[in-house]
Amino acid sequence: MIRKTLIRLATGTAIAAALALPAHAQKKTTLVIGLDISDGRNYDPARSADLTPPLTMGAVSDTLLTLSTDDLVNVKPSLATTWTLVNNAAAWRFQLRPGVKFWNGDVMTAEDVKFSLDRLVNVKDQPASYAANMGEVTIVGPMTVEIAMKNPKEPLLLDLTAPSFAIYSAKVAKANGAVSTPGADQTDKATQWLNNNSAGTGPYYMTGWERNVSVTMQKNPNYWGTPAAFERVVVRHIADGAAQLLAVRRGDVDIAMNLSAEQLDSLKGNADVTVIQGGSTDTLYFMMTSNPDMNATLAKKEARQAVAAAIDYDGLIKGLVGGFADRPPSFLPAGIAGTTLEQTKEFGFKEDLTKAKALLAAAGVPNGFEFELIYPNAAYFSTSYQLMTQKIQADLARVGIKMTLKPMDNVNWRAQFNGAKSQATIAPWNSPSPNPYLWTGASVQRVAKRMGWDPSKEINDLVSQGAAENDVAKQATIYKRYQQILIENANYATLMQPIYRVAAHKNVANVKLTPNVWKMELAQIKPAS
Amino acid sequence: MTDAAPPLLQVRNLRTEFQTDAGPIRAVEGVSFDMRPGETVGIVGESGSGKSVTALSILRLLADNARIAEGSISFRGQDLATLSEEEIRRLRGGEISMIFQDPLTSLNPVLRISRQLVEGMLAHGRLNQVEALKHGIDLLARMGINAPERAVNGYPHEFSGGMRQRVMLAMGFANNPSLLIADEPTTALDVTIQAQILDLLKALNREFGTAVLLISHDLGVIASVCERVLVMYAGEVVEEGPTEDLLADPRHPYTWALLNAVPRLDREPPADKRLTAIEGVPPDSSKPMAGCRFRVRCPFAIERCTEHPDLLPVAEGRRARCWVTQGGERLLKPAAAAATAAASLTEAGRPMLELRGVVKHYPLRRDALFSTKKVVRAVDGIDLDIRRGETVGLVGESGSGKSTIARLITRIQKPTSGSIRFGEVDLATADRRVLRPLRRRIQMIFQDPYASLNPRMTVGQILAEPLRFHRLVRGEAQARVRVGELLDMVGLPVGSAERYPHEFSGGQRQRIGTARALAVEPELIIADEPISALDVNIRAQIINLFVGLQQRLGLTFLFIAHDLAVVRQVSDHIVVLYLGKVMEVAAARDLFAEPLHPYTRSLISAAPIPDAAVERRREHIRLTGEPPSPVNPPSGCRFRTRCPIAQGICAEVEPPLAELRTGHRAACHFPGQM
Amino acid sequence: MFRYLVMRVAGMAVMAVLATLVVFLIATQVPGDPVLAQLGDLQASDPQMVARYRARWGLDRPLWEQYWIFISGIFHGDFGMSISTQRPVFDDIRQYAPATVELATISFLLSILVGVPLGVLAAVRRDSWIDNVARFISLAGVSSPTFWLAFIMLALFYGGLQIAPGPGRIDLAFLPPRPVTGLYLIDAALAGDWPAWRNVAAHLILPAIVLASGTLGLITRTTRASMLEAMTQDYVRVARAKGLTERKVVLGHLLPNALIPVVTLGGLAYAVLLTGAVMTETIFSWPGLGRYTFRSAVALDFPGIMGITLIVAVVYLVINLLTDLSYALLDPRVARERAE
Amino acid sequence: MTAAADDAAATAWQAGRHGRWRRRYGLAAFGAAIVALWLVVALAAPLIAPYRFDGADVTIRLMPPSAEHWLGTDALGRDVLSRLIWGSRISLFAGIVVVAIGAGLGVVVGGIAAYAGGKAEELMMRVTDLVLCFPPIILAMAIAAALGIGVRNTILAMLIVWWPKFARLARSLVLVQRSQEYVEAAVVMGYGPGRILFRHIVPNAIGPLVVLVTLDVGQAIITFAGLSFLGLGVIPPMPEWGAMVSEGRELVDQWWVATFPGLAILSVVVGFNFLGDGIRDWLDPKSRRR
Repeated sequence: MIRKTLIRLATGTAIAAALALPAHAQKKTTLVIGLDISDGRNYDPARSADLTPPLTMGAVSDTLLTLSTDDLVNVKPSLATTWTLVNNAAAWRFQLRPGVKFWNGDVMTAEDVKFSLDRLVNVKDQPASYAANMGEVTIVGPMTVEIAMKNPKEPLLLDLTAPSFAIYSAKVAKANGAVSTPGADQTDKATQWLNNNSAGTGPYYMTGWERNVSVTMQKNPNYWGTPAAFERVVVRHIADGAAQLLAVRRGDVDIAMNLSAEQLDSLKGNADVTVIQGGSTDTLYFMMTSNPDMNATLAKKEARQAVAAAIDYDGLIKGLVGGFADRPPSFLPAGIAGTTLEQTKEFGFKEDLTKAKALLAAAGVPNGFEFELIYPNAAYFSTSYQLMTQKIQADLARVGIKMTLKPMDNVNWRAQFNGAKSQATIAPWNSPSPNPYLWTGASVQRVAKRMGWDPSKEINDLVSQGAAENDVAKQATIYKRYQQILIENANYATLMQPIYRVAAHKNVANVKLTPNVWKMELAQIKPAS
Repeated sequence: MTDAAPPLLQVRNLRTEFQTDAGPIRAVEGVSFDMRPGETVGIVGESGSGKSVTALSILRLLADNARIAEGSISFRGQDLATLSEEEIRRLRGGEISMIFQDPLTSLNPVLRISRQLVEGMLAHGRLNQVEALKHGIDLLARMGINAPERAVNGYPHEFSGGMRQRVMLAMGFANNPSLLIADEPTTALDVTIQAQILDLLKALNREFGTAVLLISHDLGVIASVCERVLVMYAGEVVEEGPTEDLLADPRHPYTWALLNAVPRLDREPPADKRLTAIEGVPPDSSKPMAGCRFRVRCPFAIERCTEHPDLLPVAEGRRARCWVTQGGERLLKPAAAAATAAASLTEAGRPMLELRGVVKHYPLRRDALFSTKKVVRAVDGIDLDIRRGETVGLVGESGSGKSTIARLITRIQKPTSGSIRFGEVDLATADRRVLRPLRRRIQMIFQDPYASLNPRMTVGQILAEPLRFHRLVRGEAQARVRVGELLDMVGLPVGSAERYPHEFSGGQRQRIGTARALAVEPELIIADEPISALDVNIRAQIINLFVGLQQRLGLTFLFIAHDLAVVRQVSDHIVVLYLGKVMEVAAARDLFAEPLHPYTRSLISAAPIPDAAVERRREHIRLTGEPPSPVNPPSGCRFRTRCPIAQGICAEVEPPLAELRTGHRAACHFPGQM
Repeated sequence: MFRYLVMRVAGMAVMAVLATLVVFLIATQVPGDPVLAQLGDLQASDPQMVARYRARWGLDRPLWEQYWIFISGIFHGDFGMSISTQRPVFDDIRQYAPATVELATISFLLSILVGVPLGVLAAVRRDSWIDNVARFISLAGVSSPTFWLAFIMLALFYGGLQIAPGPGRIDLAFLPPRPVTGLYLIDAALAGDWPAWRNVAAHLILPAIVLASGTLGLITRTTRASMLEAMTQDYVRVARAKGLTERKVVLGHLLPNALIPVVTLGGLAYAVLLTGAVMTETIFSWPGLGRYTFRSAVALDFPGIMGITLIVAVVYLVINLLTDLSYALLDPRVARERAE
Repeated sequence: MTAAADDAAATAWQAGRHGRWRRRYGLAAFGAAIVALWLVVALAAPLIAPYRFDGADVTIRLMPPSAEHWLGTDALGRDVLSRLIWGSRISLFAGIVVVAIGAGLGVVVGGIAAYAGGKAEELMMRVTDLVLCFPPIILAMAIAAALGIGVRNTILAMLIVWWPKFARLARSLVLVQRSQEYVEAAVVMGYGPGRILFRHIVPNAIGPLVVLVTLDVGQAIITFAGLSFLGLGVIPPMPEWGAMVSEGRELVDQWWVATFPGLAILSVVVGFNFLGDGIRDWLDPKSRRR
């Protein structure tokens, strides 16, 4: 609701501005965003699992439910106006928003919802994993659908906010080769079309994607909400941060998305460019093994705790990312399921070299020990794994812990990390939706396995209880205990939860970032008055 | 010879210098001479004498680091030395043209003949493109090139050396020059081709009245063409006069030495096979010396020679730079050969080395999988005997296979077929193990004194290595003693052992190469053109060295050369090769007394003799055309395509090498009929 | 001559296939798993998902079979699907190649059009200021690391002085011209869009200079050296003795000979430019083959790597062949050898 | 007469001019000085580096050049000068090792192939053809990526790419020498192939090789730096010039981070180029003219 209000407000101002300056010949009609889109392999909601396509997919289509920028716990209506638990709390029934049209003018019906969601499941590509709890989709009426849950104890609504659950026109999709029935993984041929077009209900529609060049969007004339403020949106692929910086300075791009902390700092005092920030649910973990076969010392809890106590967390955040990151207590990001930054101060890891030395002594290695850390040779946030690990290496050296670095390509790193073949690593985490189970479940299951950790029954039970609990306050208590156990075991030390910053040229206004996967509320941006 | 005619060219006191790291070198110093229109003048001298630099100075074609430091070059009254670049350019190839030594490199390999022929005419703006091409074709025809219309469209590599020199001549005559400067125009050519070109040059001189300045190291060449000759030594003209007089009666000891160092085809060599050689090498031109520059090598030197002599008249029309002959004295003929000459050492009985049916074919690289394999028939069935103690001379033009034979006997290469019996072993098929002990007994002296010594080893190492390798010495001390002996044997100071080959002159290096061959005490020495890269005097020195060594050590020689006179000087038997086949074999005396094969006769006739009177008198047989390619030799007799007396049968039946006189064989259907 | 060509082409085909085999063997012996890298964290832990992905690229088959599929695909014009981009390798190459071809060609022209005259002038006016300039350029060209030069150029002319356009092939303000050849310069000209053409040309300047730096240096150096070599040849003296002007001597006699080694080098240089633009492309955000190759290599994307290998090997071999042929054109001696 | 022809012109022509000679040698000496300086810097790195090359002090990160940090500090607050000094070790080591081993291997393979001829030569030529039909940087990149990051692996990858050109050069040099008369003289003496190859041919062929090797060290340093730049060269925190440029390439405003390592590469490569040219002149008086 807030979002829509904002949109209205924003549009209103824009119109006012336009009216106030009728002679302004060069009214800005194109929004240009500088972004490294090299990761994007397709723009098919049923197939895309990459980082940058959600920005576009979120702008060209809507989901049944959505989330606002500041509340990651309570879902908001979008294409669905109301939703109720039915069928013994084993399914959700959604009432669709009336009068919503796809950009080509067709009216959206329950038919389209079923088609889109069925296709997501049956194409069986990566996003299907996000729909693990989504059961059968049933058309109850022309504007009513029911979605069953495979495991009613686990949440579903938050998942539905992810762009993978976008609703698009069944008719158009089918005409371009889309198949939603079982076997779609073999027969569906719509991706090619969806990469360059869209059939959704969003404020814009897609007109083209040229890999590693640009994504282009056009204003949707039939948008059900406040019409978009630009005629055209171009997402320009600019891989290089330095190039983005220069481009935004010159106004060649309106928004530069991939700037490093240093680059953003260099914009201080630049009247043409403002820096906009916004939180995220992304996190970065330092992980250590419990498997004595990998590293006998590290397998001792005290040794891991000593490592965690020797890291200069503040230095890392202040020094390498310009202070633009928070640090949640453990696996769950702040803002999810009642997790707060205060909890970090209360029971999270703290830099304490005396304690680290004591812990080392307790682990039987008072003079320190040695372990190896693998990391992918890549950039992270506004810095790189390479810099962060070197910083941590220097931190640990203060208490005699010798951490050797082993950089590798992403491919090798994945294989080693997933294959539980690392003593320690540094790994990023992001989720398609703010469903807490996506974190908690992983932390005691697959990620724990990679770190050779065998979680206790207590923590396993806490994870299950948390998932089933619908009371926000109770859930928060459960998760607090869960995090304390994680911290005690010290397999994971959360290093940061980035606060993203982008640079926006004064040409545009109302640029807002969101912790959701689509990263930026594209629909709200408008030309500067 | 009227003095009234104004000189065409008048060079006065010319000094040309080179800037080098070691300081300036005076390559030409104080050269003065005149040329009348239509006159033929020769400049003769050894390497470094300044003869080419003199020629280049006239047209100011010197290298960047050279300059005319002094003097004047007056051509039709203009001083060429002071003309502007543009003015001298207009003279070049116009009034004065020049041809050079190596026709292989003098034509631009990537441009058509037509273009190279025509551009000179166009540059002087007398003709347009069409006229120039027509004139060019006419000139080519005049120069004796067949099908000139087709030839102009060819590229230089499609022509043989002789043909290219004809093209060069056509280019030289393109603008009707009044002076042609020919810098060693025949040095790179075979003797039969040389004769053709010299004849052409003479004819052109007569026909066009073009004055010719001919630069050569070969007195014979000069004698056959020039009316007047200048002899240069160490940058100076030492003698000047009418060719005939000068050759008959040299008035400078250097001219005298040059003349006597050259073996002559018209004279029986002395029994001891020695030539009159003067010792030493020309002075280093970077260090000017006081007095007569020839003094240190001069057999006639007197006290006054420490004073620098001027070029002064010594007789009618003759000048010499010598104190000795200043009063009109003549220089004595060298002493007759000592009567002590040993008789031939040749042993009767079975030859030491017997080649039978030796064949060497080199496959050419195939350029496609299915194309027929082509071979170069370098040696195509040769029989050859060498008896202990004798010297066998192997003579032939380039492509005759003479060097290949050397490499087959020494087994640097393996024959394709045939046998090479040495002692009891067939070298043709012997493997390395069998060959190794034999290596010591057969040694080789190479053509190129610059390439045949390992530049990274001292002379001592070069000589000691074979000694140690073949276990001929024990220990370092013994090796050193033996190296000293070897150096002494070839006439080099013992101190040479510590020095590297590049510190020696060409002749000295050839001595080192000889010492290396001698180190292993061989029985047979194959000398492959050992003197062709050397100056006349040095040649004589080396020949004398060989002769002396042979007599002292009882060596057997296979002496390979293209110069008949040299071969005759040293050889007991002579084998004449043509295109991989033996044409004639005989004792040296018999061969020259009665050459039976037309090719032998032609060769003898083609070699110029440094005596203008003899040259004029003697009969000249001129072979036409060029030797065919050894890839595609003619059927029947290989010589038939150039043979003046060839008949139908010659194309069909290959004549056998038949013994026509005792010990005298020739492969000809019509022996002695020419 | 024809036979020679057939033999050369057949030999080239064998070499190209062998090259892919070599790369295939290298790539398959590496411990990493290309599929895991393509899957998200959640999916990578799902054995079914992993198996589906592996099956999709035939990675579950024996090595020889994988290679056979690749090879037999090539004969049908199918280079396979890239693992990392998830689309046909051929499409990838077709998309990235024009950018590289355009950049490499401009760099090549720059190297030749500047390098050859500069080398000639330097040789003719030895030890003059132009000779010193030529030497400085060739030295700087071969001694500066491309990646650094690119950084400096961009920082100086784009960031600092702001006289050059930034990374990429065209300014954001322009729409890329309608793709006909994929070469923006040609496409823009065909479309008659001259403002875009000028912009594209401006964008080419910095990367072309950076990319050309090495080859420009080499070509200048080689031209100079081979001119000096040719100057020592007898035919030059002969040409002067004919009374030709210095200009005719240089252009008519020296240059045709001096260009022969330059042609060999030029061919090689073009091949290097076409394939060696990784660094330049990286820094100038140039959507070309170099970066595609690098990404394929680090992602162990076999189909991508092998497709690229094949293309690159073929380009190399074809350029070699063309070089040899133009060599024959320039040097009649070679032509005859071949023809015989 | 033919070889010694052209009178004094030949020798004088070859000798070139005085001033050029001195200047050329001046450049060679300059090159040698640069190389020697860097070698000293590399060897004495622990003594002359003002700070550690590793560690991290984020409070002083990205400081511009100052009295304390002459070349400024990098993103982890490390002294750029100290890292530059330490980095010279890796760069020089990699460059020299790659060229030395590559050349050694190439000479042995190429020399033997050329001398043996026949099948062995054919095989070698085909193998080198195969390697040479890849662009070197791409092949090295692929192999380095396959082998994994690290100095040793990267050097290994470069070696695979590097040796064929030396093998070819060695082959052609040996072929040239093999037809020389002094080699024929050695054959006539009955020396074995080993003695002829290594005692006679190799010492004479080594000159051009030394020149190429010297010039090539520069190229090897650039290539290694390039691979490092792409993230394949060294394991942090070990400094390497290419990697240092890479770390600084995003930092347009902190120009010192990328500029100085690049200048270091430039200077050392220029040094090797001058030195190589100088050696060429020294070995081959003819080329003094060039």
